Amino acid sequence: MAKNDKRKAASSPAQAADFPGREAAARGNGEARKAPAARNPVKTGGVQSDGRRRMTIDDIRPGATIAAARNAAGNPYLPEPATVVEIVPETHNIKSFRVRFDDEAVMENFSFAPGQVGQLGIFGVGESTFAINSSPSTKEYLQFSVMRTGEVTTALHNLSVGDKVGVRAPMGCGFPVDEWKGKKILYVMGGIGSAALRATIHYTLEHRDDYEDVTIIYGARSPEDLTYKYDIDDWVERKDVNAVITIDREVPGWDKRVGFVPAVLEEEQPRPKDTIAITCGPPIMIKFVLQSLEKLQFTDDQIYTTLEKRMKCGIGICGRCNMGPRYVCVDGPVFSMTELRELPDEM
Amino acid sequence: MSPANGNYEEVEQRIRELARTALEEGRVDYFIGWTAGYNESEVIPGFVRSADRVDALVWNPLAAYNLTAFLKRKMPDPPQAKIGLAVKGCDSRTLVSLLQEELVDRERLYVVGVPCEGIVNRRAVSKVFANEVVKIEVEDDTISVTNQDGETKQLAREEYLLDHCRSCKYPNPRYFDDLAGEAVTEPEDQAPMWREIEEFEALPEAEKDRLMAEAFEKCIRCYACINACPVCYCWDNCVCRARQPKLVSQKVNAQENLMFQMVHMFHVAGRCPSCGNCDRACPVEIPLYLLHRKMNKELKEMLDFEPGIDLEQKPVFQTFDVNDPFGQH
Amino acid sequence: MRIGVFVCHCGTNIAATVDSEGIAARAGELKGVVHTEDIIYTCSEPGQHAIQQAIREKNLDRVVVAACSPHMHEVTFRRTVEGAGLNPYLFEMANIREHCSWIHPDKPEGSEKAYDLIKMAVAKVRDLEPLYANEVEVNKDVLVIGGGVAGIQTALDLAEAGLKVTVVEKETTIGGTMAQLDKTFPTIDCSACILTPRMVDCSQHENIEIMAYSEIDRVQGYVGNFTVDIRKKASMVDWDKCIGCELCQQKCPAKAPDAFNEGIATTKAIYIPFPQAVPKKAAIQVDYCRWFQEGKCRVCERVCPADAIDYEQQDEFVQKEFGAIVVATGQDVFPWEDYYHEYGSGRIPDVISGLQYERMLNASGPTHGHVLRPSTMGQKDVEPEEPKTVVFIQCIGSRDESVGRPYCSNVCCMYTAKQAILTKDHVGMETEVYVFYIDIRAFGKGYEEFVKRAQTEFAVKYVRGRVSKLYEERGKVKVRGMDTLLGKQVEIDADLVVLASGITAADGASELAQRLNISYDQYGFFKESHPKLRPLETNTAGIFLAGACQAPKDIPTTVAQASGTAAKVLGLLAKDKLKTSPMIARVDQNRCVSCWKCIEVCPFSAPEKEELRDGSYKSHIIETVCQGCGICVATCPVNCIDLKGFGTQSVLDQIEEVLLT
Amino acid sequence: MAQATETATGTTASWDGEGRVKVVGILCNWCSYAGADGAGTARLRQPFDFRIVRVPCTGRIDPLHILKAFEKGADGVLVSGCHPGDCHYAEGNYYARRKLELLERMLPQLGFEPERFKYTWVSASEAQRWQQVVTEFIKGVEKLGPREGRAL
Amino acid sequence: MKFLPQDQLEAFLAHLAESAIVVAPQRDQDGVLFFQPWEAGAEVEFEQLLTRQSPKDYVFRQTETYLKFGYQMKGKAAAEEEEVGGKKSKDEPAAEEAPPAEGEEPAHEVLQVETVEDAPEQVIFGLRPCDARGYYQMDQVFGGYGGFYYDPYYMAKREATTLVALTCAQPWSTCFCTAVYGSPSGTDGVDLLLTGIEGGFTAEALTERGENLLGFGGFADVGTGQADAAQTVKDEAFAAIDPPFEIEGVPQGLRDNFEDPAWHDLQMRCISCGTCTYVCPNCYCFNITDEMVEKSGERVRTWDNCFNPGYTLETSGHNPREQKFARFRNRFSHKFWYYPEKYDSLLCSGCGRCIRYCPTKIDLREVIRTLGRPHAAEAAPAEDSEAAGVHAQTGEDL
Repeated sequence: MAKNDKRKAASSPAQAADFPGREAAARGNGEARKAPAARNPVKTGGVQSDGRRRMTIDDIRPGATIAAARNAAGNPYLPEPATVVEIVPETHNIKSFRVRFDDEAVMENFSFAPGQVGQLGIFGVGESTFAINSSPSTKEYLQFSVMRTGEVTTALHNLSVGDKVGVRAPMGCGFPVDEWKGKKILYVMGGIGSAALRATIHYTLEHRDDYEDVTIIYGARSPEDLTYKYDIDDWVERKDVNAVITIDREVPGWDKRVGFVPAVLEEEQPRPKDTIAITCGPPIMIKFVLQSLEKLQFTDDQIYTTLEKRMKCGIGICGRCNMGPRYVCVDGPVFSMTELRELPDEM
Repeated sequence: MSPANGNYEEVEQRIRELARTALEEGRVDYFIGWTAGYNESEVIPGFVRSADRVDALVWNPLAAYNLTAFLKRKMPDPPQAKIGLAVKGCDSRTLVSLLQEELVDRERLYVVGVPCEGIVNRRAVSKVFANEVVKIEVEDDTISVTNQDGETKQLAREEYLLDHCRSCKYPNPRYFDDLAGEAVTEPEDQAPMWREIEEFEALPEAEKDRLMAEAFEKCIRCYACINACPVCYCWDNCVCRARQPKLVSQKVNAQENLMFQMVHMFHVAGRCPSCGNCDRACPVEIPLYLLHRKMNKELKEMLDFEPGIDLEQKPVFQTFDVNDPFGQH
Repeated sequence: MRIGVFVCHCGTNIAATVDSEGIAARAGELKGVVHTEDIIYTCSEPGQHAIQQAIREKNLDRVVVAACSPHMHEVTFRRTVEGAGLNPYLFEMANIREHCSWIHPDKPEGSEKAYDLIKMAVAKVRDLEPLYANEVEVNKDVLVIGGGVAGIQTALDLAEAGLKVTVVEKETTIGGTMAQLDKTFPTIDCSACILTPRMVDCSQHENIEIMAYSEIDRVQGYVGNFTVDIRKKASMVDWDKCIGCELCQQKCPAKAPDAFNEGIATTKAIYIPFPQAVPKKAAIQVDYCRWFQEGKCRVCERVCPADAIDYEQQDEFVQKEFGAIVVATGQDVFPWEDYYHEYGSGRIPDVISGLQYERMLNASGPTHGHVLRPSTMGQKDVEPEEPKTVVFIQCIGSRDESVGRPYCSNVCCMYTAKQAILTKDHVGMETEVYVFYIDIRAFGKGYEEFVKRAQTEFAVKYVRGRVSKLYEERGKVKVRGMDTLLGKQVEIDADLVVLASGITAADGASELAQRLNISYDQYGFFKESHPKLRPLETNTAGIFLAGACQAPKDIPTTVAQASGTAAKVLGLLAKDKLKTSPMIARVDQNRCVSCWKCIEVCPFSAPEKEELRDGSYKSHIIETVCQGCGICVATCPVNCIDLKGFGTQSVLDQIEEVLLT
Repeated sequence: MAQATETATGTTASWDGEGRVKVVGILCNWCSYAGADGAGTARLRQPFDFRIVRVPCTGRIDPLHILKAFEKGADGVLVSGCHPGDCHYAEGNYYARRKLELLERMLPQLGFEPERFKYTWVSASEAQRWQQVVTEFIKGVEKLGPREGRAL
Repeated sequence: MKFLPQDQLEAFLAHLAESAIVVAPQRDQDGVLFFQPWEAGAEVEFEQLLTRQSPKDYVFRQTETYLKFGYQMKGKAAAEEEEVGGKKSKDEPAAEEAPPAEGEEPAHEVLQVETVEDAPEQVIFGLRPCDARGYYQMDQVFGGYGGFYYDPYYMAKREATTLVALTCAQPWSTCFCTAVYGSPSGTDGVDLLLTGIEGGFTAEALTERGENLLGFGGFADVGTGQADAAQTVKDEAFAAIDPPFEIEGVPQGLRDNFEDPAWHDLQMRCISCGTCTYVCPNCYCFNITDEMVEKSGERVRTWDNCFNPGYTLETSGHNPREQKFARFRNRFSHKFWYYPEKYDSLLCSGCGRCIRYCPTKIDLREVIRTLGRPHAAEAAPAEDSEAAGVHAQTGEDL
């Protein structure tokens, strides 16, 4: 344990190249913890925002007591009580919930990076992970969009304004929006996939001058299945955004594009040079979008996506959201294609 | 149970031959039998994919595992595999239960019946030494147990057979394509069928309550019992882990554990011939088998029903008789 | 979640033993409850208005009303909340009257229990989800099974209203039992004179198709959309050609029992049951036909002027679709021979059943209306003899537990009186006529007067008592019984004994019920949905009952019921689309393990195997077929089927709520 | 007319009160629930320690629901439905009968006194019978008292 | 190093029990050995090598209620005061329900949440070095090693726990600690190591906590030869285990063999239960569920296991590890590849319980032997492993 100083080496002789920390660990974990700074090339592009809940190496530096570390880290399991202040119906099975932390100080100090997620939960039912999709600059509320599928999401759909929820946020890593500065941004999204990218879109549009062309290709099965209709109107209206909105099949009264997202993407023929493509949507759509991007000669490091897995703890411990050695909850949900290619295929 | 005839080697050879032929002729993708475990006290399920490996298969009174558990949905790999397997008398009854409900595809099965003269209660045997038992041998009416220090003890076979073997009514398989060896003599009368159940029944309610609480206190909810159960069939969607409806919570305590076991019991009611696989799979030695035996005793009394006997039978809870001899009030 | 709880006083019905106001206030502490109110009469117009107002003003999304039994006002309040824009299924009632205030005299106790019941209702309402009734297109054709008077009446009423009707009759002619009768009580008017014109109307009606000599093979589907396989039995006569000239019957050399005449006469192997048959078509009873039995003959083929005989004919299957089905399969006469061994089990020729006697009385019957002793009939050199003493025995196969028929057959008292009168009429007033009865049940219009007439005007001797034994002695039938009024043993030497055989369920009724998925009682009569509220409906939506298949009935009742049933069918089919109850089972296919136990146990065949996009099969409940019983829910091992409106979790939550808090 | 249970007077009205037992009834909508309604309409007094859950049919009841009720602290569970043959859904109570019978027979194995569980049939017209059934059942449970120190 | 005479053992336990809960291996009514809280007079069993389950439950509870919460409705009065309604703003977005007026508290309920902290001082007595090492390995995870989150619940209990380990004198045939850098007298996580020798135990303190335990008066100084005797016991035990596989290169091997068809063969007899993970001293995956009745409830952490098909099942019905072999592969990969990559150590201490108590005796040693060998640098061209992957996924004949 942290305080030990008389630890002896185990009797087995072993110094394995595979276990760089092995030697250190044998001497006591306090020392071992010095090492990992250079280790763990988790993120090539991800950013971590405020680190309020995320521990740093310094928090458990040698000699620091566990109690001190705890104080620095807070309790990552303890949700912050919040209240639903507004519910926006998006589609027949998707609602957006706008929540405010009950503690005004927390609300004020809250910040997150676009792409980061949060655990939104109801005490008594459970938690589920959703992208925070309000604009990072919005200080009034956090917005989560929820599609009704299981127990937690059904309970969330039954909420009304004034009901209490618990929020653990932000979690995971967001998109490296700073690295993208000066580049062209291409969003390709389908259905509820828009929820994962909305914050990032807002961010890029709010910092419009930092980026070159912004293209948004968004598709859904039908006009009724399009989320954030209020955003769409804005994007379409804006001169500095190329918004391509499409539905799968022609319906009367529809004046925008018709066709599947990958096909529309190919028709648009975005140039890969200096472009970052960010995609999110149903797995099957992502699969074909990736093929299309490849066809358009985008390289892996130009493509980002954000993943979804069953999660419980949200802090990289409980074990279920891994793809090989990476946990979607802490190492993701944002991954570049380059990173994904290195991981075992356990989608 | 009659004393052993000692023809284990002969049956073993026959199993190997039948498996070999089936594999060679391509009738099965793999054959499931029993094989040696990590030491000579263990016999474990063995999967053979090629004819030249059939010699790994063994048959002796340690071959307790009911291999029909590997026919459960999602077990076969690949999913559409043609499977050969060996079944003892009690194993065959679970197979009959599965066939009754069309939960396994008879067309993709090749069943080798194994006449059985009783399986050693390994759990009891391994307790005769404090340290590790490394070898168990059966010869005639004696079981020889050897520990890691090389000490050996001789036990009377009759006393160290599994409970249900001692009062076994169907030592020969009820369903098979080929029988390995000759059928053993079926006992004419099997009077003490419910001995251990009746002993338990005689206890006062409070005592039963206490024993149940004690037994289920130590359950670790590893779900080995239900996964080892050949007729348990929720598989990926076990209700005990579902939240909607919440029959069993994830909390591990005597009540929830017993509730979990009740769910299993009612799900296999009328389908479980008490093969004992759950009991043997339990890592903490909860006598689950008693519950299932009790259930079968009651079904026998209620409906004169024995599970897994007749292919044409319908599972008792999937049918009814307007003249059922109870519940008239 | 914003739940509103409304607690009713029901005047003092509830408030006398339940503190409605107090528990309403307490209910405000329950999770999710944002509004509570106590109302003097919740079901009154102002009460309902208050609920609607609260829903609108407080944005309530679920409502609990604690009042009387849901059987009383659930429908009322569902409509109320719907009127305020809420889904009617986000509503639950707590029964604090029938289950509480009326059975607990102590106010603190009553209040406590009422509060618990409200807690349970709130727990349930939290689990509810909005439900929407399904709509299905309705096929407007109607199937009437059975061509007796009930079926004829229903068919005609429906056809008149413009619906297409198919009447399926298992015999070669429609008409049923009534066609066999001579006169009808209490008016003694001619049965045939009433019925045969109706039969002809049926056959000539453009909206009615009669499928005689046919049976129901299989019924699939659900209300508004039944698919029925009908088996047209092989009659060995091409009915498209047969002109009903009876030539074949006249020339046929093979005798066969005459079912229409209840076996007191014979007919031919090829036969037309009676001259007024509709359709009037011949059929061969192959068991008696020489060609089929001996391989020679073919007389009928030779004589048939229409070339209609077809010895190769096979059963034919026809599939038709209907929106509603009326079951009017009638009844059978109790087979007394199998039960009453003390009456000779049918071996005494002069002991006959009431229906046999009816045929004898009938002018178009085998004796042309002459009453004769069967023992003297059909014998050479013996002149058929008229009986001088006739004894009627009532309650044969009725009100008799020893033969498993404890019910009253409804018609025997009356038809016995009728037959007694007709005996005097046909044979002469001097004939001695005795009626052994237990009770006289003459409940209908003009019935009691009719029986009185028999007793007084026609001097029929009514003896109250049971006949213990019948036996032949010196050419007579010895009738030994007890006159219980006199307390004396009675012995009569009778020339003819007529047993008033009761009514029993038609042969094959239970098999048909299983095919139709309707319930039947232990005697084989079909069960109505509710004796008073839904007496014409079965529990399977879209299937209705008419006539004696439901219970023994006389003709007036049968016809009245048949018309009532027609009205019910018309009511159903007046809509182009049907709304089905949404409180039915639903499968979560993500969790379904395809064990098909649901299919196995469903009494209505609502679950089916549905092929999914990935080629796997999962259970799917046909919404319009499901009746919402939940047997599948209790059977599904993975609990992936749930019953909307009665969800498993809601059951558990109610229990948990009331036990743990 | 049967009297309210002896314990019904003089003690606290709470269900948790001294000597109180908690009995849950699961009743089918068509027969027994209506029968209980009828008993109410006829003002037939019944024991207080009884709470009814309404289900469409006894065939909808899984024995596990009853075990769950016991687990949550019920001292007795009474199930009632239509008489065999009278099921609104034709067959529900026949299926239920088998399952409930097995449950009844298994409960003693888990340390339950037989008086704590009963399944019975009461039709919509049998108000009097309903009163009798529920009163007798609860008396039986009261005699045993609340369940304590239980495995389930 | 000190010496604890055999006759002082009970006194030592009693001494420890004065200030802490003492947990020691004891037999239950069926003769099964478990770690159980010790009470004076109870018989402690040191003869049998391993308890059925590792003692991890005493720090990483199988069922741990960590939050309690309750709601309070504002009640009738408050509800009536609440002004609802108002006109919907024409500005998008359109809200389903009108937001409450400015400055008004919208909530109609009050929520109270408290965290449950329950970490009594405890001594786990008589656990084996592999069990102790299990804690040590879990400490990395819950302690936030490498900059990850810190788990206050586990760590509070861990902080309050003293581990008194017992050297294994006679390893079982399923023991393989020496193959994973462990030893029958290993000291990872151990505060005080006892080694049974004639007449009692030698006691070595490895930490300050251990040192403090030696303050008990029953300890004697080590006599002549006793230290040597202890060393002999250790050495003999160490020698008694023949390492069944070579650990070096295993992470790379598992990576290289990720798509190897042998996974399918080895998992055949796996029945996908959780026994291995629940008897394991260092499997730490867990589930979180809420339990609530009416207005109050709790959030509970329970052990979960990666063989549970529902473990990764998403509500959409999609399951990334739907097939059993994928779950099987995950357990071994986690222990010997994923965990090492994140925590620079191993997630296996070689106790062998998973082999012994597995209902079908799946042998971890066999799995690692078969699939833990890295492909030589020049071998294994990319096409091959991809082809194998396709092969494995379509599940065709192998």
